[in-house]
This record gives sequence, C-alpha cells and structure tokens, in this order.
Amino acid sequence: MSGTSNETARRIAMLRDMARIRAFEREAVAAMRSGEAPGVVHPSIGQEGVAVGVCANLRRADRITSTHRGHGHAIAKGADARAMMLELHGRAGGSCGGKGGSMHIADFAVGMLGANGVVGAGIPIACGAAQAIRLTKEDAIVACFFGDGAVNRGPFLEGMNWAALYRLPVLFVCEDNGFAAFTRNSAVTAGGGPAVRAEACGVPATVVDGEDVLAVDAVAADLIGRIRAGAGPQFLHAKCYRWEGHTGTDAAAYRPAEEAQAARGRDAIRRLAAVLEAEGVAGAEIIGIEAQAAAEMASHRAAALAAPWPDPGAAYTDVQDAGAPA
Amino acid sequence: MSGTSNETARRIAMLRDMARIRAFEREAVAAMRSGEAPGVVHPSIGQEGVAVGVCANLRRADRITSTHRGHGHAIAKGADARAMMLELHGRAGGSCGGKGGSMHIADFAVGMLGANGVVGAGIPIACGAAQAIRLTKEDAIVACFFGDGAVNRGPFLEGMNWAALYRLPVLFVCEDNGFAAFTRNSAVTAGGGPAVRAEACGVPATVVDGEDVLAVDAVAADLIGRIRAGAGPQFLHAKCYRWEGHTGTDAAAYRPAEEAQAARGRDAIRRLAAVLEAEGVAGAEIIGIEAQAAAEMASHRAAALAAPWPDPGAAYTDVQDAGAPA
Amino acid sequence: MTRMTFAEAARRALAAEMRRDPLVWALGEDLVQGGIFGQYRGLADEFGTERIVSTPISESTIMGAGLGAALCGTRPVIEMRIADFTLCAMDELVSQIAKVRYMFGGQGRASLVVRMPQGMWRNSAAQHSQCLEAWLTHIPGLVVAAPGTPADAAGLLVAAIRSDDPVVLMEPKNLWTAEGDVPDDVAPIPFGVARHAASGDALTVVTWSATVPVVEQAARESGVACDVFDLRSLWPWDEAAVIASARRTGRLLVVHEAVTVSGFGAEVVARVVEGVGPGGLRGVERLGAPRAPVPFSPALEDAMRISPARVAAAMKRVATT
Amino acid sequence: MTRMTFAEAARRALAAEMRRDPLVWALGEDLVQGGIFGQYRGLADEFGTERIVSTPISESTIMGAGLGAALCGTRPVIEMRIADFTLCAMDELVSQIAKVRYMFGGQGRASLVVRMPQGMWRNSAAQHSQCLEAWLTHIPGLVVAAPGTPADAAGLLVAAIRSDDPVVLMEPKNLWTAEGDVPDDVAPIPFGVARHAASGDALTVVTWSATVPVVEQAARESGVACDVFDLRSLWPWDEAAVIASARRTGRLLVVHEAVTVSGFGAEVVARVVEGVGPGGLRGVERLGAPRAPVPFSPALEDAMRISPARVAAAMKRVATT
Ligand SMILES: Cc1ncc(C[n+]2csc(CCOP(=O)(O)OP(=O)(O)O)c2C)c(N)n1
Ligand SMILES: Cc1ncc(C[n+]2csc(CCOP(=O)(O)OP(=O)(O)O)c2C)c(N)n1
Ligand SMILES: [Mg+2]
Ligand SMILES: [Mg+2]
Repeated sequence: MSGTSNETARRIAMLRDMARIRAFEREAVAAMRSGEAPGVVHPSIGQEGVAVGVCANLRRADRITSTHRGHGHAIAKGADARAMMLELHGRAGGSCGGKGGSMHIADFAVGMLGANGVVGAGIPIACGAAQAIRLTKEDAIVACFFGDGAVNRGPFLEGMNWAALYRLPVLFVCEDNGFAAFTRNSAVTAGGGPAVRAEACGVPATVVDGEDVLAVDAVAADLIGRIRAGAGPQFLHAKCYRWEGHTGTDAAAYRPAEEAQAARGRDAIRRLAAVLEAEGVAGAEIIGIEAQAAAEMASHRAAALAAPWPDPGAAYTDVQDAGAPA
Repeated sequence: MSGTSNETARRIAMLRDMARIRAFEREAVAAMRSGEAPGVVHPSIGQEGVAVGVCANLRRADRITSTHRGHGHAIAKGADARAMMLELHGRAGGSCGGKGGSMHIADFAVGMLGANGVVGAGIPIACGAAQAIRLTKEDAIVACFFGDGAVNRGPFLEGMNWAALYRLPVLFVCEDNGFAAFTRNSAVTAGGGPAVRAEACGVPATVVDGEDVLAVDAVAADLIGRIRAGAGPQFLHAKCYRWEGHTGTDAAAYRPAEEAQAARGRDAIRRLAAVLEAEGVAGAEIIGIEAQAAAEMASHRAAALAAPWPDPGAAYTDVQDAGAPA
Repeated sequence: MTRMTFAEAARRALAAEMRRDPLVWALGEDLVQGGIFGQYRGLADEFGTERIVSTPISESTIMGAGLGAALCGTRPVIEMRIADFTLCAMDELVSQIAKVRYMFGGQGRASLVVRMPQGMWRNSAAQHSQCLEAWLTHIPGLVVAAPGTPADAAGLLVAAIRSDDPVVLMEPKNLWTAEGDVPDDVAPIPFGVARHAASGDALTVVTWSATVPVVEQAARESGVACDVFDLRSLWPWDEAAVIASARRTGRLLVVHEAVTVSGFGAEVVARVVEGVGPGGLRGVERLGAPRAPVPFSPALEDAMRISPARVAAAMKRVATT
Repeated sequence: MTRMTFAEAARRALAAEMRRDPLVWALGEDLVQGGIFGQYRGLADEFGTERIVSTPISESTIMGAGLGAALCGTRPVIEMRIADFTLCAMDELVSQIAKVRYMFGGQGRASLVVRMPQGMWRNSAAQHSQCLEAWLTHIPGLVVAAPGTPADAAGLLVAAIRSDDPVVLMEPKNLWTAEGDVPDDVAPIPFGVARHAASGDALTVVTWSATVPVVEQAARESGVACDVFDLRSLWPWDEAAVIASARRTGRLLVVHEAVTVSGFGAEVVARVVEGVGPGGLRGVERLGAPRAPVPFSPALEDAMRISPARVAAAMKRVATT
C-alpha cells in the first residue's frame, strides 16, 4: 500500500466513525421521542468532526473525559456502540448496566472515563487523570471534551491553571457549538473567547474549523504530538454548530431555522465524502459505509428493545463496599 | 487655598489613613500574640497603599467587599476603627457585636459589605451588589478587593465574565502580595497573571505599583472615573508585598528574610512622607500624624480590653426570623 | 380558584410579586427563554431582561451575586435549575448567604429566595435526581420550604419572596405538571404551619414535596385512618401539630423521597420521640430512599420510587405494630 | 505504643502508607510546607513534590483531580484544609466521587481519601468552624469516619487509604494537639466498629470526633454508669453495638459538636428507636449545637461549646427520666 492509500484508508475510517455517530444519534433521538428510550438524549449531530478528528489521534491507552453530549466522543474512542445503545434504553448489558443512561456512558476498557451530567466537571477529572498517568509513568495522554458553555464555570479556570502549572499531558477540546442549552453562548460570554481564556492561564490554544474533520485531525495530530513529547497541555477550540435542539425534544425555537440550515450545508461528513471522492474513492463505497452504519445502529436499537431489563436488585449494587445498602 | 494645597491636604489624609491602618494592625497583631485578642489576625502591613489609594477615590455611597486581610480596606473606607478593635477582641460594641471577629468585619454604614473568610468569595458578591445598584438606579460603584491567591479559584473567572457581560460598575482590585498563605503564589499560578486573566474575560486591566500610594491613587481615579461614566468593570492589579507572616503568628520561614527587608525599604508610608516633605510639609507634622495614629489605636486597644463581653444570649440572635433558635 | 399546573401557579405567583415590588428580580440560566420547566415563561417580555436575567453557566456567581444584590436592597430570586447544581454553589449558600446576617451582627440581611427543583424526574439518573432538603435544614440561617401542591407552590413562593430571611424553596420536579386549584389572589403561606391533609386516629403520617400526592393517595386507599401532615416548610416545621397528633395516635410514619439515612425524617422521628417521650409511641417508621444513588433505568428507578402501594403497606405495618 | 499528638499520629500513619504503597500521594494547599496543622510536616522531603503536592487555591480541582487520579489507578489523599472549604468542592465530592462507581456500573472506582478537619478551633468564627458530617452520611457512596483519639486518627487514616471506597475523614481541629498512645505499627481500624470507651448500665452514650474526650471526662465525673461508644465511623456505624446497649440501658444520649437539628444524632436516635422499638426506651436526648452559626467571641463561642459539665448534666438528666 502506498502512503496515499494508507492515508485514504485512515480517512475512510474517519468517515465511518462519523457516520456511525450520526446513525447512533439518529436512532437515539428517535428512541427518545418514541418513548422507547427513557430520559433525555443530547445529540451531537453536526459535531461529529470534532470527536472523530481528535480521537483519530488517540491510542487505546489514552483517556478521554466527556460531557452530557458525549455519544460521539465515546464511539470515536472505540466504545462498544451496542452496549451504549442498550444503556440508553436502560437495559441489562448496557455500558453501565442501565444505571447511567445517556449522560453517564463510560467505557473504561477503551479509556473512556465517562460522560458527565455536570457542565465542566470533566475538566478537573481530566487534570487528575493526567497527574496519575505522570505518577505511574504510563505512556498516555488525556483528551478532555467540553462545550462552550463550560468556559463560564469556575472549574474551567482552575483546570487550565492546574494543567499548565504541572505541565500535564492533557488536550482540552472546547466544542463550540454556539449554544448553551437554550441560550446563545455569545450572549452570556464576555471577552475574547475560550482560546484567549486558556492562553491567559498558560495553556497554548489553537482554533480550528470543527466542521472540517481533516482540519481537526491535522491540528489534533500536531497538538497531541507535542503533548506526547512533554510540552504540557494544549487547547483546541473547535467551532461547530448544534444541528438539533439541546435535547431530542427541544425544537430550538430560539434561533432562526436558516442558521441550522446553513450549518447542515457545512456537514463534516459530506465534506469528507467529497474529499474522498476527489481522491478516487467510489461514491458507492461511501454510500455503503453510511448504509452499514445505519444498519449497525438500527440493529443495536432493535437489540436494545429486545434486551431484558436489569434485575431490580442491581439498583443496590456497586454503591460501596463498606456500608452498602442492605 | 490653592489647588496645590488642596492636593497636599488630600495626600496628608492618605498618609493619615495609611498610618492608622498600620497602627491598627500593629496593635491587632500584638493583641493576638498576647492572647488578648482571640482567634487569628491577618495583617496587611506593607499593603496599606492599595487600600488607601483606591478608597481615596470612593464615596460613602460606594460599596466595597473585602477579604480575610481586610482591616486596611475597612479603615480606608471609613469604618469605625474603635468598633473594629472591639470586634477583634470579641467584645460588646464591636462592629459585629463580637460575632464576626477579624475575618468578618463589616461596616454597612460606610458601604463596607464585609470581610470574608473564604478566598475569592467577595467577587460574586461584588457583582451582585453592582447589579442591584444598577437596578435601583443608585449613583454608586463597587470596589472588590481580593488577593493574588484568589485568581486561581473558579469564582474569579465567573465574576470577571459576569461583570464584563453586564457591564457592571465594579473595580476589581487584586492585591498581589506575592503569597497565598505559606506558598509563593507564582509557584501555583500559571500564565500571564491576574491582569491577563481579567482581560481574557473582557475586563480591561491596569497594573500598578501598590507600594506607591500616589500611583494607586492616580490609576484608581482614572479607572473609577471610567466606571462612573458607564464604561463597565475595570481591573487593577496592584503589586505589593506582605511584610508579616500569613497570620500574626506565622514567622514566614518559607521565604528569605532579605526579601521582606527589601519590601520594608519600599514602604508606601515613607515614600509618601518623602513626597510630602519635598512638597514642603514639615517633618514634625508627619511625625505628629503617625504619633496620633498610634495613640488612637492604642487607645482603641485599651478600650477593647476594658469593654464588656457580649451577653451570651447574643449567640442566638440575628440568626433568622422564622425558625430562630429557641 | 383556578385549576392550573404547579409550574403555572409558580409562574403567576412570581409575576404577581414582581408587579407588586420593583425590587424583586430573578437570575438563572435560560430564564429569558422561560426556564426549563416553563416556570418563567413570558416574564422577560413583561419585566425586561434586567429583571429576568439569563446568566452564564456560573452557579457560584448566580448564588453569590444574588447575595450581593440582596445586601444592596433588592430581593433576588435565585434559580438553580435543579438542586444538584446547587452543589456548585454551596459555599455561597452555606458559608455566605446563611451566615451573613449573623456574622455581621445584624448589619446586613440576605433577603432572597433560592429555588432548587429537586428529585426524580423522567429517569434523570444520579446527578440530576438528588433530594438535598435535609442538608439545608441543618444549616442555621436558612428557611427551607418544600411545596407539594400547586397552591402551596404559589403561596410558599410569595412567602419566600416577602420573607426577610433567605428561603430555600425545594420544588419537586416531578410535580411541575401536576394540577390543582390555586387561589386567584395568592396569599403568603406562613412558614412552620403544616397542611393537615387528612384526619384520622390510627396513625400520624408526615410528608412533604414530591411524596405529598403519593401519601394522599395511599391514605385514601390503605384503609388506615391516617392523620396526614404535609409539612410545606421543613425549617421551621410544624412540630407542635405533628407532636400533638403523634401523642394521640401513638404511631408515626414519615415518608420522603430523599435517602432515609440522615434524611429529614430522622429529625422528625427524633423530635417526636423527644416530644411525646419514648413511651408515648407504639410504632415508628421512616420510608425514604435506600442509601444508593438514583439509577437511570426505569426498572431500577421504579424499584426505589416511593409508590402509593409501598406507602399504603407501610401505613398498615405501622398502624398494626 | 508511643505517646504523641493527634497530628503526629496522622502524619506518621500517612508516611507509613506512602512508604508501603507508591500509588498513595497527597494534594492540597500548603502541603509541601507541612499543612496548616503540621500533619504533613517533612513528607515532601521524604516523598518529593510529585507525591506531596502543594496546589493552587482551587478546591474544585483539588477534589476533582483527586477523582481523576483515582480513576487512573492511584490512591490520592485529598486535603481540604478545613471542612468548610469542601463547600467549594461539593459537586466534585457528592455528584462525582460518591457516584462514579455506581453511575458507571462498577467500571471505575474512586478509591481515595478526603480529609476535612472540622469544628471549632480557637475562635475561628462562622466560616471556619462548621461540622458537616451529617451531610456526608446522607450521601450514598461515601464512607464517613471521624476519629476522636490519636490512635484512631492513625488507624482510620490507614483504613481510609487502603479502602477501595471513597472515605471522608473528618478530623477534629480542636484535637490536633491532643496526646494519646499510638501503636508503633498502626493497623487499619475496620469501619463500622465503635470503640467501647466505658461500660455501664444506666445509660448508653454515643459520640464521635471532638466530643470524645469531653464525653469521656463527663462519664468519669458525672457519677452515672455510662456505656460510652465512640463511633469512630459514622457510615457505616456500629448500630448493632449501640442498639444492644440501648436495649439494655433503656436510655440514650447522643453528643456531638454539630448542630442538633438534622445532625447525625437524629439518625442515631431514629435507628435506635426503630431498632429497640419505641417501648424499649425510657429516656432519649441529643446534645449538640443550637441552630445558629458559630460566633467569634469566646464569650459567645463558649456558650455553645459542648463542655464536660453540660454533658454530665445531660447524663444525669437522661439517666433519671
Ligand atoms: C453545572 C451545571 N449547570 C447547568 C447545567 C444544565 N445544562 C446542561 S447542558 C447545558 C448547556 C451546556 O452548554 P455547553 O457547555 O456549550 O455544551 P453543549 O450542550 O452545547 O454541548 C446546561 C446549562 C448542568 N448540567 N451543569
Ligand atoms: C476557598 C478557600 N480556600 C482556602 C482558604 C485558606 N486560606 C486563607 S487565606 C489563604 C491565602 C490567600 O492568598 P491571597 O488570596 O493571595 O490573599 P493574602 O492572604 O495574600 O492576602 C488561604 C489559602 C480559604 N480561606 N478559602
Ligand atoms: Mg455549546
Ligand atoms: Mg496574596
């Protein structure tokens, strides 16, 4: 295989991951809307390029921390999508045995240290994970995903300072989709933005078009390389757009429909597909990848619906060893 | 009176306030060491120029929030020094009736909204005070004092963003004395420092020599003028040095003695005295001002020692109206 | 009287208070958009964005700014979105708001309201389902209220806004859409006065917040003659009424959604035992959550949920011990 | 056995554990300088500044980083300086550390220790004197320990470090300089086993932490034959021993420094009443702090302090009801 075709294979893998994330979330939203999946789902549809472009540069030993909008991070890091779908449905065999749900998906086997229901809470956790990696002399880094809304929470400042101070191997990834729940984030954020704030605390920052997965990939490769080389933390500000509402049931009436429409025109999946086609990959192959992704996730959803509920007794396990509920 | 002599009178007043703060704290530390004053005292000796230079530009209607090292702010804002000394001694007639002590001195009559035992906690409070001032259309601003250690706490970021976002009338004053308790603050702070962090959140920042009260005065006058004119929040990074230990009993063995010695050579009081003498104020007048300050505070201390203890029943008052302790 | 949801009752009560007193204002995330339960819907249109303030995701500063604003004479309503997020603002609530009046010897007061919708709601899982009322009853300086009906949602909110004390209002997330009759002109409900929801001689039942309708249903269906008290406020709480009832029935059941261990039910039991004397009671039970986080799956969450059937069974158990 | 202070016992225990297990490390403010009570003195010299880490004033991140480090296989000792500052890190403790194992279905564990010295100490006033143990007993996932003697300070710290559960250690600030005999080779003290500090038939007395020596003194001086239990750990706690004793004595006194209302004493009373049945007790009392913040002035602080004389009076009261 030539270098180019190696590269193409890598890009096809990225396309596949993005397609899988999208397909996963389309099923997840549908399942939530139909009531088959309980609780609330926060889709990252339109933002797949960030998760995939970053995680394409991570190894299994590397760790990630994630957010309430974390399906994409998990899948891109290699988490078991079937177990995730079961988890979303609250079934036995789910990633967390049905105890976590969409907002608490974790897959420690692939270094996915957990989604988080608290905005910004992953930042200190990522710092400590990196500190432990340092202490145990593991060869690994941590990627810490969070939204643009998190830059207004205190732990953002604390974590940036902390990581810079101890020169920790962390890539901070601010997924800037423009909104914090129902509020346009620019309406509640002053100053020069996430990158400027990170730099003010000593973490070098780079801005990237998060809707261009190859751009994310290139920048992430560079930053992660530096981190592995011991340069300390780096910050990636990835601009993107949240196509859907805040949750699967939010109609996003607080923003002009044209805005979301325009974002759909910048779809990272279609853009990568166009690059691949220009590189000579057959349109049919691309269609096949997307169809396969759709089929995979539809089958996971069917499996989830057919899966048994967890045993009610599981509600009382894994609380703690000493003083566990009787 | 000529303009110059007006100006001189103002400077003499600043000298007097600095001398009063120093004298107050010398007595406070002595009282703490002797055991006459209970609890812990955090002296701001050496930092008087910041409190006085800023407060010289505040009006009675303006508010301040302060820190655990807050005697200087209080006195500079016009708080009743006698009541403060009684408070430090835990006596009836103290600023807070003996309930607060050194770390919780407040004097609402002059807009002193309280010292605070929690690092950084005054920042959100100052933001809200400014918001209320806006809402009630009061003609006033808020000055918010905190230490260099506070810039590593989350509320610092949140408060900067908040104040910039709502364009609140707040002067943030970071009193950078080089230390956070027993740790040199530069050893735990990454990046470009307090001013850079504030600017990253949209609050314009100015750095000043906090050991030069006239420099502080000039910059504060400018910044406060802008705030009153509606320019929104401003940030003042005042560099100074903590002459004493963290508390009255800390020998500060973690730093070279020469460093503190050098700082004593930059004494804001002596520097202003020199300016005044150069302007023709008699040395005797300056000596008199300092002697008067010392006498005042010694007499407050004596008064405190002679003052009655609060009635034990006061321990149960001012908790709350509904559901007060029986 | 008009029939309306809990959220609508609370919305109207806040609007009425904001009309009455220009010093009342509200701050929190997404408030201009109506809040996540619709309890602020339309208020920004009427009162403008200086009184209905959408804030950044900055819980510490939402809480702390509320305090600063109270110290300067306004009456802020601090919206925490859900009680769990108050964990990001505990210093501001517990070490600042609750203590400021006392520490400063009465110079300043934190006359403000902290709204923290709490509890299980649609499988929100461990970080979005916690009940923390017991914590706040432990903190001197705070008044704690926990409405269980639309009428009380309105009346306690009005009381909280008018109170000179800081009042924490634990609104049950699961009841936002529950309906009930609400007075057209809402009067403040005094703190410390329980609602006597049912009368009976067999058993004293104490509850509040989300479990109020559950207990009411169980009392109807259990066949046990229950003396039911919906406490409405937990600090102060109506010790006198509960103790008098328990002295009469000799049996006490406390039902709450929160974890039983160190829940407020423990305080109720302890006070009643102290009040009537241990010899005065024949049966005592607390029905709350096990000491486990709230799980996501309906199969697991339901196993923990306080249902009318479980309450009725407990009623029968305690009534016959 | 060697006689030493509480702080020295804790210091040595940590040093021994750090020697034993290279994955044990500590983080907090001023640790390299020895910590504010000297409980880390000299440790940075022995273990270096990568294992004794002086941090910025960033409580949220001290706590949250501790969790991240535990999830990656180390065993952090998180130093909060004083319990009050934990209020700045409650989300990290309660919504993250306590729940992570459960939420993730057992994939990860927070095997870590959170040290939070607490209580009155030298007129520290309202923001530096709070006792928050009751809060933490209410939170599923946490083990809560509260030593009252130098030997237990060491033995519980060792147990906490070796525990796979997150353990919150409430060290009584007022006892750091208290002296006692400490085994030369410290063994972990199992959680849930009380120390039976005195035997008697007239009255069961339960206490922990700062009030342990106060209660012991009162038991000696009161003339009442007290069966005294120093709980040592509050979750799990030694219900069996306490209930058995109360069944025998028929009288229960719980003494703690924290506010009485919704303090852990309420849980103890409720459990004992549930355990022995209400008819099994003749006297019950809780002795704790009034529901008021802790004041600064010695004249006021002393009015609230739990003294041997006040405890002895309560012992006599309960023993004779
Ligand atoms: C501390 C905290 N405050 C509030 C919330 C409620 N909340 C959930 S998601 C969200 C918006 C987050 O915005 P952002 O960080 O930009 O992430 P996005 O949803 O856009 O991915 C909010 C406010 C929360 N989960 N945690
Ligand atoms: C949230 C919090 N953490 C820790 C402390 C303990 N503490 C008191 S003062 C202090 C140092 C503060 O440093 P700085 O902000 O620079 O103020 P300075 O003492 O130098 O005036 C610390 C760590 C505290 N009071 N509050
Ligand atoms: Mg966003
Ligand atoms: Mg400092």
